[in-house]
Amino acid sequence: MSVLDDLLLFTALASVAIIVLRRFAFISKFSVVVYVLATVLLIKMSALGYGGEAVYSSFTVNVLGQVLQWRFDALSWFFALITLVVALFTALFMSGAWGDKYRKEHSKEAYGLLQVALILNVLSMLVLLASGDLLSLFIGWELVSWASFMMMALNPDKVARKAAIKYIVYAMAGAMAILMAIAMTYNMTGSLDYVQVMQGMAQLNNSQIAVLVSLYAIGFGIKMGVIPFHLWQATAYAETPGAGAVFMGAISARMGLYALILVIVQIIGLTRVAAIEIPYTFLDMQNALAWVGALTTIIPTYIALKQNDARYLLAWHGVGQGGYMLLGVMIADSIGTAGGIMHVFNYATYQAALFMTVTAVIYRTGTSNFSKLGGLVTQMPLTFMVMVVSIIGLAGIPPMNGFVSKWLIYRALLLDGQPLLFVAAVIGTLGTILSVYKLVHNTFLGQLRLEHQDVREAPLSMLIPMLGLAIIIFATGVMPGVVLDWVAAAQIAIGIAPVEHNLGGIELVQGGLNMIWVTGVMFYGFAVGAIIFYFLGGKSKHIHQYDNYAGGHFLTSKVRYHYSNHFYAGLMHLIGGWYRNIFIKLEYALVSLVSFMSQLSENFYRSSQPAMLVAAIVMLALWYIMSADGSAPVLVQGLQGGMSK
Amino acid sequence: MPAIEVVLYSGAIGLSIIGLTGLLLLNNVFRMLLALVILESGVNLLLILSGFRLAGVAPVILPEQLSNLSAIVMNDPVPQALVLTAIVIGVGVQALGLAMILRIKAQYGTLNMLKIREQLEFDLAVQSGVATPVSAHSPVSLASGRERQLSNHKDEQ
Amino acid sequence: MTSVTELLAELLLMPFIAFVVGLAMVLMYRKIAARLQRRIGPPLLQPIYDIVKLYGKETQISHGLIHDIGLVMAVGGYVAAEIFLPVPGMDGIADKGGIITLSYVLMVPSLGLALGVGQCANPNGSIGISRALTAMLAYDIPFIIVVFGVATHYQSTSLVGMIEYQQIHQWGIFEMPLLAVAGLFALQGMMGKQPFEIYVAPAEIATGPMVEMSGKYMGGLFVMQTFQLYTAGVLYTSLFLGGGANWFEFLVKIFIVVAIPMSVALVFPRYRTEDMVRIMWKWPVMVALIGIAFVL
Amino acid sequence: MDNIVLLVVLPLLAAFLMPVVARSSEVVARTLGLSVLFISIGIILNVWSQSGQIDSQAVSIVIGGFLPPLGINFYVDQISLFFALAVPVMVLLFWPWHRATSIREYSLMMLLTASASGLILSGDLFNIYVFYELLGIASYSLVAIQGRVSAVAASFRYLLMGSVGSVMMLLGIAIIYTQTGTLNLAHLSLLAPEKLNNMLGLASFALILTGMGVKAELFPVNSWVPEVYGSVSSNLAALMAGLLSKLAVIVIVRLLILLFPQPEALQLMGMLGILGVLTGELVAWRSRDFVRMLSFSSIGQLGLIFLAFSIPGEMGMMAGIAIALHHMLVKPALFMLATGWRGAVENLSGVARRSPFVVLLFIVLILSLLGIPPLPGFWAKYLLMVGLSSQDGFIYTLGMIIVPLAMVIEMAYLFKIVMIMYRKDNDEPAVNNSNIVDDSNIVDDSNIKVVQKHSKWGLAIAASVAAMLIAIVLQLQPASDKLLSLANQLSDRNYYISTVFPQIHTVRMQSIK
Amino acid sequence: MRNIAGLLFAGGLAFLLLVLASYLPYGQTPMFLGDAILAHAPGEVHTANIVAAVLLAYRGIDTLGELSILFTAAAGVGLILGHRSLRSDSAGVNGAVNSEQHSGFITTRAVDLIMPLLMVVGFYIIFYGHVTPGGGFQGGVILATAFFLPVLVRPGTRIEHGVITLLEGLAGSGFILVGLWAMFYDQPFLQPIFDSFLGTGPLGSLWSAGSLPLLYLAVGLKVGSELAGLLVTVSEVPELSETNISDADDINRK
Repeated sequence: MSVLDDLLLFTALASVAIIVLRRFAFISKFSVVVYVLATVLLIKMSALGYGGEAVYSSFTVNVLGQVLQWRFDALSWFFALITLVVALFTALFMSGAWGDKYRKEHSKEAYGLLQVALILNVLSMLVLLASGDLLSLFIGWELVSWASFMMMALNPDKVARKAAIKYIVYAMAGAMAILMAIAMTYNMTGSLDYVQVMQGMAQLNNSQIAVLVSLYAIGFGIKMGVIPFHLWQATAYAETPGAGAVFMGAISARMGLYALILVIVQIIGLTRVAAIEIPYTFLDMQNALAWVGALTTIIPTYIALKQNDARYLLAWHGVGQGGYMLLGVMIADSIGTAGGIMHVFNYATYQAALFMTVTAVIYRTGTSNFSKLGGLVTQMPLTFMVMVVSIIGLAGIPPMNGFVSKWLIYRALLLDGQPLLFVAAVIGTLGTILSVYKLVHNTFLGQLRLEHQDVREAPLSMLIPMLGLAIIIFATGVMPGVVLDWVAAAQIAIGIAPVEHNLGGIELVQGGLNMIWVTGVMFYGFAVGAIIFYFLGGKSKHIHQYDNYAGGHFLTSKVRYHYSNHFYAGLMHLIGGWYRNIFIKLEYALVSLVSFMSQLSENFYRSSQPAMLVAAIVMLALWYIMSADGSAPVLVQGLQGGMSK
Repeated sequence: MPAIEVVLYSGAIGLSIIGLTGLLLLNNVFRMLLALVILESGVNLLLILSGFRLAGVAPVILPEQLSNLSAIVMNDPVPQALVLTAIVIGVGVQALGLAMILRIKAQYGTLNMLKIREQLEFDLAVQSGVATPVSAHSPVSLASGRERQLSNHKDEQ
Repeated sequence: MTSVTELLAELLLMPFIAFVVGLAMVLMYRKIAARLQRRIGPPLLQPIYDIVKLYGKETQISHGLIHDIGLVMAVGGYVAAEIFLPVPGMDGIADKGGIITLSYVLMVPSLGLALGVGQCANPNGSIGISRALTAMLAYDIPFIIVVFGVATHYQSTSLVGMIEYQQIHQWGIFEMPLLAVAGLFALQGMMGKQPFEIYVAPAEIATGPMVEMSGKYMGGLFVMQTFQLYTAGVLYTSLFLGGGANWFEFLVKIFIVVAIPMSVALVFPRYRTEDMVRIMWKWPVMVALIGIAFVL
Repeated sequence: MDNIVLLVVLPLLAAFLMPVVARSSEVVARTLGLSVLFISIGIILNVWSQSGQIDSQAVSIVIGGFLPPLGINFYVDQISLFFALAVPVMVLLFWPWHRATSIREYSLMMLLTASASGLILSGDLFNIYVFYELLGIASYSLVAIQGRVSAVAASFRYLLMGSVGSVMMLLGIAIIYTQTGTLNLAHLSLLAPEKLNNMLGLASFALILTGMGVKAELFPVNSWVPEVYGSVSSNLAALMAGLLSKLAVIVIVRLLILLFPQPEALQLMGMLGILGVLTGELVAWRSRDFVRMLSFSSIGQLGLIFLAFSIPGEMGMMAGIAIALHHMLVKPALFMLATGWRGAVENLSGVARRSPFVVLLFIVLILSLLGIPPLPGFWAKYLLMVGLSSQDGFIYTLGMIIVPLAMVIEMAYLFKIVMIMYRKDNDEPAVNNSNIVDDSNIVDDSNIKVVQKHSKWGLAIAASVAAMLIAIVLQLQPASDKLLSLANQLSDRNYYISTVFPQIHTVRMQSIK
Repeated sequence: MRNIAGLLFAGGLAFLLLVLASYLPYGQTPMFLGDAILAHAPGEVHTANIVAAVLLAYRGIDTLGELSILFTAAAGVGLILGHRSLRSDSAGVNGAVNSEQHSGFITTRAVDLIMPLLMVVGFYIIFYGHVTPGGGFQGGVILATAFFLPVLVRPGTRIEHGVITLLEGLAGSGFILVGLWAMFYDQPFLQPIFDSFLGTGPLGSLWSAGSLPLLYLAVGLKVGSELAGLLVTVSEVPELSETNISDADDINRK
């Protein structure tokens, strides 16, 4: 029994236990304990995070000539760590006041099912991460898809249901692409074992690799929500019940990235991918994938800019941030890959924190609609603080952790000489800054609504995980070396030179980064600013928010004096016309096409004369067979030949 | 090539094609059944031709032939047995088809395949609850019933 | 690596120099504006008077903690940014961050200001912020392209490294004239001066971010502005004009850098936000991209 | 061993005697059929237990004491024995239990049983035709007597299609006989390389494929499927979709292996399979009532089976058998669930609240149908995909693209239903549900609510199928070994020949090889 | 459109089948099976009519299947036409009317006279089926005709189906029981039985061919009764016209 066995078995048993015990009140505490224990088991494998040997499970299944096996390497460990930490925080978050409210509003069963969905998600993700060959990867993949679907389907609203069904259709399409790719891999390389496939890949020609890469990329990309498969994700995640959205938004889609790194970077190898030229363009396949990543940062981010609901805005950002990771990984040097992989961790922390804050706001006010919020900072200062920390992370501004990974990606793009990609990434970041300000402004700043006058700070049980995550965001921002250790180990595992790093960041001759210094100087600057502000000049006095400049009017509580609708009117005036819903139209066209084909087929099945079909098929089949034997003229000759015989 | 071969083969195939064409072109179900009979007889003819020998006699041993059995060329008995079986099978199918036609005629009141199909589709839709039944006394015709059913579809989409 | 004392001295000195030089730049700006408008212009110490006046006001109206903190961030962010900018004899921590870090640190003041204004609960302020952020989106794109080109050209992201390179070879403006032009254009937006200052809208204060800023809040913004001008000048000088071998050369360069666009810009009318976006995304981006094509 | 033949004979005897016995005692007549079924099951289990070597050694049973090329033989190997077991078991499961059922209907069920067993066991081409016709006529009759006249009309259209098809099959047999002069499969298989591997052989295959295809729901000759399944009781539909179609498929595959081992034949079948998958799933996507959806889904699945069997080699054989067996398990269970859910899918709104267990069952079944790992359906689909990708031809590449698309479409409509089931009751008003007729009865009961209770029996069947699926997952390794041995035995034509003609084994083996 | 397609398919099929037929060997088919049976049958089965040997011995199970098909068809017809929508008014109105529609004296009497003769011919053909061309099927059809003729000339008379049911059931089971009899002696199913009582006579005599004549008798009776049953059932269907369409169980009527 290896530690991996322990971990998987423990999680599986815990799932069973949670399924059985889901209606009891203590389930919320129980699940926290479960995730703590699972994390402890994972930490027992922490040697992996520092370059240790891969851990194999002693459990194998022999089926249809394939040996299914499971193992953990540094990359899996890194992703598993994120998964379990996020799950732990999520469980903590939903164990207290939020859970009680959810129970009350829906039912004990609904809450229990949420817990069940969470543990099943965690279990399936661990199974996926532990996969030791392509077949077990696929099994894990499908389990993750369906566990996610279960989580999404827990919200009984119509929108959520539609989103869930859309998700599962997309997921199925992706899974089928992967299955195709796996089948082809098996036939091309004669095995599904990672090592043997890796060796077999060397013998394949470029067109084979191209087909495989596209299929895998489509399959995994659908889960990541890359362009043009981004339509499902935001609604699905946003509509997942509160705590579920925290977990899903933070980590679920990243499984796609894991599989992509595993298959395309580790097994196929980016040098092979880069060797494939795409005809009629200047791009090779690696660049094309990088461009997909870049477009994924831009388009969803600017869709997020238009959202008027906090959950949707965050979920769209989730899609966009995935693009950075793909972009980083596709740069293929040690810095870029490090940035891409590290971004998974950073993203998970701030996205979880952001969803928690939004959920906390919903918990207190009952809405996440920007038009119905505002000014909550006086009521919920701690929540606001967590949100500010997280959006600084999301926007990639120092000193939070999001900056470090983005810095790595920019740096790699600079060194790689990819101006357009670099610009694309920056455009994405700028869009992020705009939209996160919209988020924080419309939720917490501005005028407090009358009905929110007596809203209180989020309850402690929700604050603790939020603050915990905020601390992680800051700490790993200041000391990115902690995470970079794991990232470097993961890079070794996937066969890329590890990034050279120290506790504060990157050491590079051509300009490195030391976050400890940067943070120190920034806080020094703030201190100076504070001194200038607080010690010079007179004492300021607080006034009520209605005591405001209003062009001579008196403001009362009846007056809505808050700018939240159509926030970037000027910008939208310019770029609003660029939102053409092309992908939505494309999707609709696809559905219409299927519908049309379906009607055609149905008319066929409604044929008035049954024997007609028999006659038709007999004739066509005979014709096919007889012309396959020779060719059409031979038929005529055959008649003559037969006659003259 | 002996002329008899051409006659027999084209006769068999001709019968089959006549039957098949009848099946394809006719609308009256009873005539379709008759066309089926013709089709079957054509194929049976082809089947029995497969056991035919140019100089063969019927495979019945007469007592006086017992002595020099090997000298006689007999036709293949197997296809004959097969055709016998096939004919009986055909009778069974035809009887069943006839019974069905009688029942359809009694209740749908028509022998026209197109109308039968319309009515059948409508019945199926009604049974499965996706169409509204039209009462026997309602003035709404069958066609409009179908239209209503279709418009129902549209509304819900 | 500088010793600790030296570093501490730099931490104090660099912002202070920046402040003083920035004040001079503000003065210069006012003088140029006055000359162009056929006025005499303010006296030498007018910027200092202004600051003292603003800080000394009796009514200091705060709209809450974030209002204050936002201002602290706005000023503090620039103070920190100055330490990333190498000046003759003082490198600060320029080797720890580099140009990318600097660009992002420069966003901190904007964010701080935005948060502070947002807390004021005045829609006019929020509108101003929304315009300011849009303007940031507008000028940052050409700016970042220029940064990319420059970093690629020097094969470094460290400002120190870039300056060294230029001092050994020749100034960036000669090696990359197109990028330099585009950079100047972006600089114009960055400084928040005419013709791209509609979001500040000093004449129509009711619709700008400053609508609820009074007293030392306004003073803080004034201080911020001095840093802003200084930063823009130094950054451009470091990127294209080879920094400065000595302080004199350095000061001349940065004043010229700031003076040229000011003089040019003051004769232009003010652009609307979306027009600014359009113009920024069209000309400088185009020029910068052509410039990059030469660099690569 | 010889008493395998009783599997065919005893049901026939019972069928003949039932109306006679019923004149004196109804009860005895009614139990007669059941007891014969139990005896059949007993015989097979006995054969399986006493001669465990059936797994390794197939047996040829001579009828009438005349050795194979002259007489007719039954060929018993693993797969035919398995299906011969499945026939009485499934007939028993889907037995029409109503008191009102006429004794002749029981008779017809027995005839169905006998013909199904005969079809799968027979080793003679014309004998197969006879049993196929018997199966056909028994099923036309069973469909036609389901009460409403719509069933009769559907049955008539089915009959037209079926009998034209079987005439075509007869034509094919005539051509084969003219070519070879024999009818025994093993003998034909011996002669096939020189006599049938030509245009005539392929043409006869096309004819036979069309004929058998009618029952096997092969693509263009399956337009009867929605009409018939829509108008008969779920029991009968389950039996037809689950069992009878598979029997026809297995017979086609056997003929394909023994008589027509040519790529053109495989390609023809594969092409039709692809079209079946595509059209079936597309129409199912659009259909708005549950049974119709299941019917078209069944067409799609049969298309998959044909496509799988059209892949040459072991992988295709395994895939085909796996999908066929899997579908044989799942589709009847789904039809059983459909008994309670007849009617427009819109009416299923909120079902999950009332009967969560049944819906859970339904989800497990459709997940397996869709091929979601680790359920058995996945392994079948995996084999299919691997098999498809191992081939080069255009058709296989096309299949490689079409199959995943079809699966996505299938998933879309099946989960649309699931989502409707989990909908809140008051979400959307249900379609008028006053006109839905109870499925299984001849009596006029036109005002029964759509969503009724499931019969306990049907639920039990569905639940046990789900349990079996999970058991297979737990026993993957033995199951895959078994599948391999089934596929090996089925695809080995030399083995078939040498089993039927043990005397020529040594002589001819060399020449064949 | 449909006509064009139909003609196209039929024409194409005709052409293709002709091409196929042109490849078929005519008159010189490889009669593996036929030759072997012709050679073996007189010795093994002792029938003069080799077709009978094929039907009953070599391919006995085919014949059983075929009998079952007839039985199935009869059962199906009975069930379909036994539906109350067809039965409801036949007894009352039609019966009364039809009883007056006799076919006339001469026909009736002639039929009554011919019927026993037909019976005799039928049974003759059945019993001598293994010796001469003829047999159970042919004889059975004649028997059915004999049975049906009186019904034909007396429309509206109701026949008691009991006899037919009994006969078809017993005849069918008779065939099977003869087959099972062989199994009783550890022989394969349907193995012809030759013992002291059955069929040891010389080839061409009535008492040759073992148990085959028994089988033929069963076949004859079965075919006769099935066909008679079918004819009678169909003849009992009331006359259908557009006016007396019943709508017993259909909720939707035009």
